[in-house]
Amino acid sequence: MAQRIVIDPVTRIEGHAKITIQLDDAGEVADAHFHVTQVRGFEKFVEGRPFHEMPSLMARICGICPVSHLVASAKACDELLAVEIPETATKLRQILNLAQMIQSHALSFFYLSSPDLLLGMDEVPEKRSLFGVAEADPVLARDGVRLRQIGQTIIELLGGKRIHPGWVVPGGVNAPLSEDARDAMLAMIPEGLDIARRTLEWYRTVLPYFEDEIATFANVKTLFMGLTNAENTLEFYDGPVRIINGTGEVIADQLSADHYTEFLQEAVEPWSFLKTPFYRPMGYPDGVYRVGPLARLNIVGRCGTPRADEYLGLFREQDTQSSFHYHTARLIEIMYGLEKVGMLLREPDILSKRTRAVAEPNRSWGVGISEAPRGTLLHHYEIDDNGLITRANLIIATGNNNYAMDRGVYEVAKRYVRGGSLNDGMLNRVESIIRAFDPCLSCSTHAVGQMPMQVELLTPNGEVVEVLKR
Amino acid sequence: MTRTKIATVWLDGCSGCHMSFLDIDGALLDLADRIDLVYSPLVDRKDFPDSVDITLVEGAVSSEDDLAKIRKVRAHTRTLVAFGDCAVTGNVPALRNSVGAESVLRRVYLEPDLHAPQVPNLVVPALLNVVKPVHAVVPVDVFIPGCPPSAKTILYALTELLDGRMPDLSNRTRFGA
Amino acid sequence: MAIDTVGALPDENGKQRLIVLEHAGKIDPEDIEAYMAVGGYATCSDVLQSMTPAEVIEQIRNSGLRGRGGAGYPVGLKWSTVAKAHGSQKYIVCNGDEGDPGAFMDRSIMEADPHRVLEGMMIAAYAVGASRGYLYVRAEYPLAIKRLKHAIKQAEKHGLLGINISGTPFSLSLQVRLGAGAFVCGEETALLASIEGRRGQPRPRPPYPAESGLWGCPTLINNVETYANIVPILREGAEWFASIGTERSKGTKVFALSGRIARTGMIEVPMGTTLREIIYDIGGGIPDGRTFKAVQTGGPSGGCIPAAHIDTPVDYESLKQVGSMMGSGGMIVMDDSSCMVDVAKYFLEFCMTESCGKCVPCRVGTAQMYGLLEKISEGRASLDDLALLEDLCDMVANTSLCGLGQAAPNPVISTLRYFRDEYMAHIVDKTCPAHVCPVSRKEAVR
Amino acid sequence: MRTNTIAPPSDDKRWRIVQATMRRHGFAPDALIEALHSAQEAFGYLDDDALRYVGKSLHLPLSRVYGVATFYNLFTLKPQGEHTCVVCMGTACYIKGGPDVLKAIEDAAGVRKGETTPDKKVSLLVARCLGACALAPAVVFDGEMDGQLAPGQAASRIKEWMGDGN
Amino acid sequence: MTRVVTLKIDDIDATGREDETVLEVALEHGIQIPRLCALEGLTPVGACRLCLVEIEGTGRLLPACTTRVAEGMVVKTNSERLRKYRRMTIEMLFAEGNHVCSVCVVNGRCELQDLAVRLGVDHIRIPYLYPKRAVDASHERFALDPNRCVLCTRCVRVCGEIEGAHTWDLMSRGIDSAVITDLHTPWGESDTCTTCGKCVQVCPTGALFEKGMAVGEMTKRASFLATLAASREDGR
Repeated sequence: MAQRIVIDPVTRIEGHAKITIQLDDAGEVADAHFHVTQVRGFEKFVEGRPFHEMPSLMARICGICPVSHLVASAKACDELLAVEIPETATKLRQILNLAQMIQSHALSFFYLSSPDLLLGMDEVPEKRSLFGVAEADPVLARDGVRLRQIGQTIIELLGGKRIHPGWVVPGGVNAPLSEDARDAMLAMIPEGLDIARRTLEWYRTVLPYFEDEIATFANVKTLFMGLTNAENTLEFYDGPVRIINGTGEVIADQLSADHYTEFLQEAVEPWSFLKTPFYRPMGYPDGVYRVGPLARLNIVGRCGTPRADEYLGLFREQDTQSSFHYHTARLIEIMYGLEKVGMLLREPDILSKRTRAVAEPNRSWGVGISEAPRGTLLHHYEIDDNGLITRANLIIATGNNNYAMDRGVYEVAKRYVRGGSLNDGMLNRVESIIRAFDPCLSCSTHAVGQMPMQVELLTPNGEVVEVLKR
Repeated sequence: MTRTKIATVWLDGCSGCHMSFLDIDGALLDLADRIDLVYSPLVDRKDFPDSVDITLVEGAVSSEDDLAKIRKVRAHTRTLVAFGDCAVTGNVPALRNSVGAESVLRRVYLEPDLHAPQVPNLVVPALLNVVKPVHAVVPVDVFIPGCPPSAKTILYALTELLDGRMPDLSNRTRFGA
Repeated sequence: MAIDTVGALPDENGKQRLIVLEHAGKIDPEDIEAYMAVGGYATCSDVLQSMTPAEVIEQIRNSGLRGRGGAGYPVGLKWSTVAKAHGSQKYIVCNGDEGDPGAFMDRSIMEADPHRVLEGMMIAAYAVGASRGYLYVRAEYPLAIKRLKHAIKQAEKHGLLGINISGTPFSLSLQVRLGAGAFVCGEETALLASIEGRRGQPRPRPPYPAESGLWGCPTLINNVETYANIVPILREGAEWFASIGTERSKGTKVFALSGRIARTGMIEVPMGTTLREIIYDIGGGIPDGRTFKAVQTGGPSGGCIPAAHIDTPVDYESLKQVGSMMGSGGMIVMDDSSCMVDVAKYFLEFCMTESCGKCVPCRVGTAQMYGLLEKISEGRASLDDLALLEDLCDMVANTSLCGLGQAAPNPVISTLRYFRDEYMAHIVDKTCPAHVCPVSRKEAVR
Repeated sequence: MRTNTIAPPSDDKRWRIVQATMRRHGFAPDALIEALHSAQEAFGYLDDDALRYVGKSLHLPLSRVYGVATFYNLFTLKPQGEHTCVVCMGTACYIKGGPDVLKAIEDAAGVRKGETTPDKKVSLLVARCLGACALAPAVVFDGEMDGQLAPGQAASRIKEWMGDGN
Repeated sequence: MTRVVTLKIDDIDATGREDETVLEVALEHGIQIPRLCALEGLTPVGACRLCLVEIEGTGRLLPACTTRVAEGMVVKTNSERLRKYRRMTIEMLFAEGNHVCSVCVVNGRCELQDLAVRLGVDHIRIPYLYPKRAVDASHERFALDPNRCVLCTRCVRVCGEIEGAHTWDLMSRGIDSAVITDLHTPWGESDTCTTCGKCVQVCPTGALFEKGMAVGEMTKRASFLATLAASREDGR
């Protein structure tokens, strides 16, 4: 008899989701889906709000990467003002954005995924948490906590608050950087770099244990998308969009975010509140793409900072199609972020008091794009003559990976799940593919399910005849 | 000494309160001797345990899943803490209340230029027409306002509760803090 | 003779005593001569010729007359306050804004005997030293407005209003002012704001209008029925009046009897008459074989009195003791087909839509109480909701700015006091015993 | 008394009635409510022109005029229908079936209380109490009071007005 | 000639002129009473009910802002009963509008938010009403967000009493009450507004604010009013 397995909630991800796996009569996986189960409707309820409130309002989309939304939103608002913001403001926003990437990547890697990597996919569920890691490898756990703390402290020193700082505003930032704060930040960088290096070296040693997962996670082929710059190095703050295919070929380059509707469109599937963007010229689903650390390292020539570039080789020698290597790319980006923050903090004009351009709204629409930890993020606003939002459209970093996650779940389930002999490790692997992407479901949405993992026995026409709870 | 069983759950919010909880940084690992994190987005347990001492709930009640979840959580929790503004006031998720759930769904899934526009309805839960704070649905024992409450506030409240006292949060946090 | 005026209901059992309504339905209200033929304006003339203002006030004080508009404040005391107040200009106002739903006594008096009201006002104006006055009348009462305006013109023509009335130094001009549909204008400071052409929002008292009223001048405000009592008191004497009624409530009271009762209409009974006498001996009891459940007095500010208290005498204190109030005289009888939760909801809706919006407890509290009653009546409420409702009752009653808000919880408090079981049926069993409320309606979550 | 009278918004003769009311009260600020009554009686409702004219004539701030016009139930800022139906919802009428009568009328007219039918035929209003409690439940059809009405009777009066008596 | 009276406020022996209010005398003696509609320099209206106090012998609660002191008066400003009513009043205001502190221009500098903290309001027990209200940003410098309005009428009074423009007033009534400019015309089209900005400065919440302010950036300066009133008095 056919069965349906429901994993609810998917744990150790940023946000909550369900996974369902449909088994056929023979107990083989017939289909599987990744369901994002909540929608909040920011696009609707921001209508009528003054655009100056948008950065802080939009930051409430996500408490994990509020800064990404602050930045993308403020950039869209800069366009509404039609001003070029002071250079110092740009640099300060860049530092904030990188600090957020550091803390968010640290969260993803250490708090959420390191239990799988250190303890193995088949460890008992009770141990699979940061607490379990702390027992097994206290240094790794403390490193993770400290690295995240460094990122959060930089955010706090800049914005006055770790989560949802109101510091980023249309036209720039609302207070300059003090010398003391800069020095405090600079003082933390070396320790961060040490942690990053220690972790990368450890990670190098565990990679061989996951060859099977790496291969399975590579079975979904998609395009990759991300921001670029003139140096062809990692770019998080601004720049034209590049899209490459699975073989590394550039299929579109120098795309302007202002014209995103010409190259991007979104699809809706009935089983998820999360929409799926795709490269419009290729249609759906052929045009689906991945974003985030893996995509970014795939589209650039080099990182652009010495230590990160040192480790780029470690990445490049892997199968860079495999979503497993989101982890690899994430660690390298942490290294990059720390180095780049240090460089920006040493810029001579970083303490300048000119950090905000003031203007009335001079354009009726604006698009802001940036790289969030999880990938390209885009905010698009339209305003009326009085500066009130008439329309808002968002393309959320995590949403870009929706298709890859959904199909990834299917591929992993097909590889590991057998109806006759279900075990926890199998199902954990299904979840771990999701963790690799580090989806930030709060960004679009999230929910906690109330059911334990359960297996439903279905008749061929889909009626549930029996539910087995574990 | 038995460790206090702690759970954290999130409903409709942004995870920012959970992140602020993590912002207690090293203190989190120090707490490991006193608490047993039995259910949380951070650990792998799928079903809510039968008996939890303290549950921190982040987020507002926004869908039928949330509703079922919070009722279950309440039934199995001794001290329920509304954790952050979304849980305490409805906050930003409740902004949709003046327009209603239906217009949100229409705006997101039908009006834009989409491939296969449709309102998702498989597996995903129905939205409640009115997003509510947690105490509007089940009794709540402790309220910690803030968007998010600071790590310091959270650590204070948790420590007080672990010591068997009711935390006095006045002047430590506020709506919108 | 204008034939559309109504007098009191027939008095088969001799329970009524017509003082205020002595001429109602018997004389032509549009003819001043008809009023004068039954002795009209003679009292006023006597007073102006032979009594000092202080003597008039003394008579009123001795009569024990209390304000008929609701609260029952001693009329003589109010008059003497205005008389003593400093000010070269004083005003006199008649509150004809009978706003209680279910009350039509004042309308009937104004329509049936307008000169009686004018004459009472003239005596009052003389007593307190007012030279200008207003009759503030609901615009919903076009006939009353027409008759009052006509009566003023006739009185002016007869030299009874205007300058140096009856050759005395006393002068008085009266004007009719129209309300525009706001119950709160029954509250005296709101009424004054409305006469001044402003939003009818009350202001905190003190200072009372007696010291600072219209345009900051000392102002006497009484309602229609109060003024209609003045002439008989001065004509027959304070002692005569004081001999009618109870120890603390003197004279008679006019009631508008309506609802589930065999005979509906106006009645006038001595204070102290019991509700049973009114409902059964005058009103003819409950029709259609149904049973008496409650009688509502005092309008939205009053309460529902259950069968157990049907022998309550109608006087200010007794009604208050059973959780209601005299109010302006609406008396609505309910039988077992009425649901008391629904009745409370009805009054709360009234108070909510009539709240002026100035003070927070009334503006928000009435809306919240209404919302909770709606929830109860739809079977969606919990016992926590009931507890919140009771907290709101306490808070709104004690913190609202004016009488409207202070009394708004009364219908809930009184029905909770006597019919708590009906609330519990809605909340716990999700049923409406009287089959009125839509308790089966599902929670609107989608 | 202020004498500098303001010119009416148009040469519509009805403005003279409004002006006469204000003059009778010496163009004093307390004439506001009387003037609004007068304008509404003349034009059926109060539009911006009327509010502006009255406000300027009485030397009152426009916001105050608007505040007063929207405070009182009897003033309407929208044109009313050809026919007006006022359902009494006083306590006596409520107890004796007023809500059922209102429901029947709302269904017959296809609008809710306080609204006017799209064809501008019928405006449906609710009164707090018409002081006609003895006639409960009472309804006023175009100024004519009708009492002790069954819901069906009330609905058929509306249907006559709506022109679909068949 | 105004007399000086002696009274007791919260067991403190106080003196004041007989034309002063209980609030004024309390403040002179360092006793703070919560309030929202009262503001030094504007005519008190007694609307918010937060400053209600117990006065021995009256049997009812009276607003400190409008009640004059009298000889021998015994006033209690902070009983448990008053605190309970004040908390409910604050809850009512939060429930009535759409007050989302986290994304408000005055977050951290709001009188309503401060009162909630001061009175220990950590959640709103009263059901939220979620009204649908539109922002008016038609004015070139200022905007009105009625979602955050508590109807204290400070804007109405400062505009009428101090600026003399009377651009603001209230419309409708009860729970539908709202502040308006002129004939409910968009603020930017107002004939009477002088763009003086006093209304914005005295507004206790984020209902009135300067355009271009991001979340948490708006600071109000209501204290200018007392100075202004005093210097006008001197200039006369």
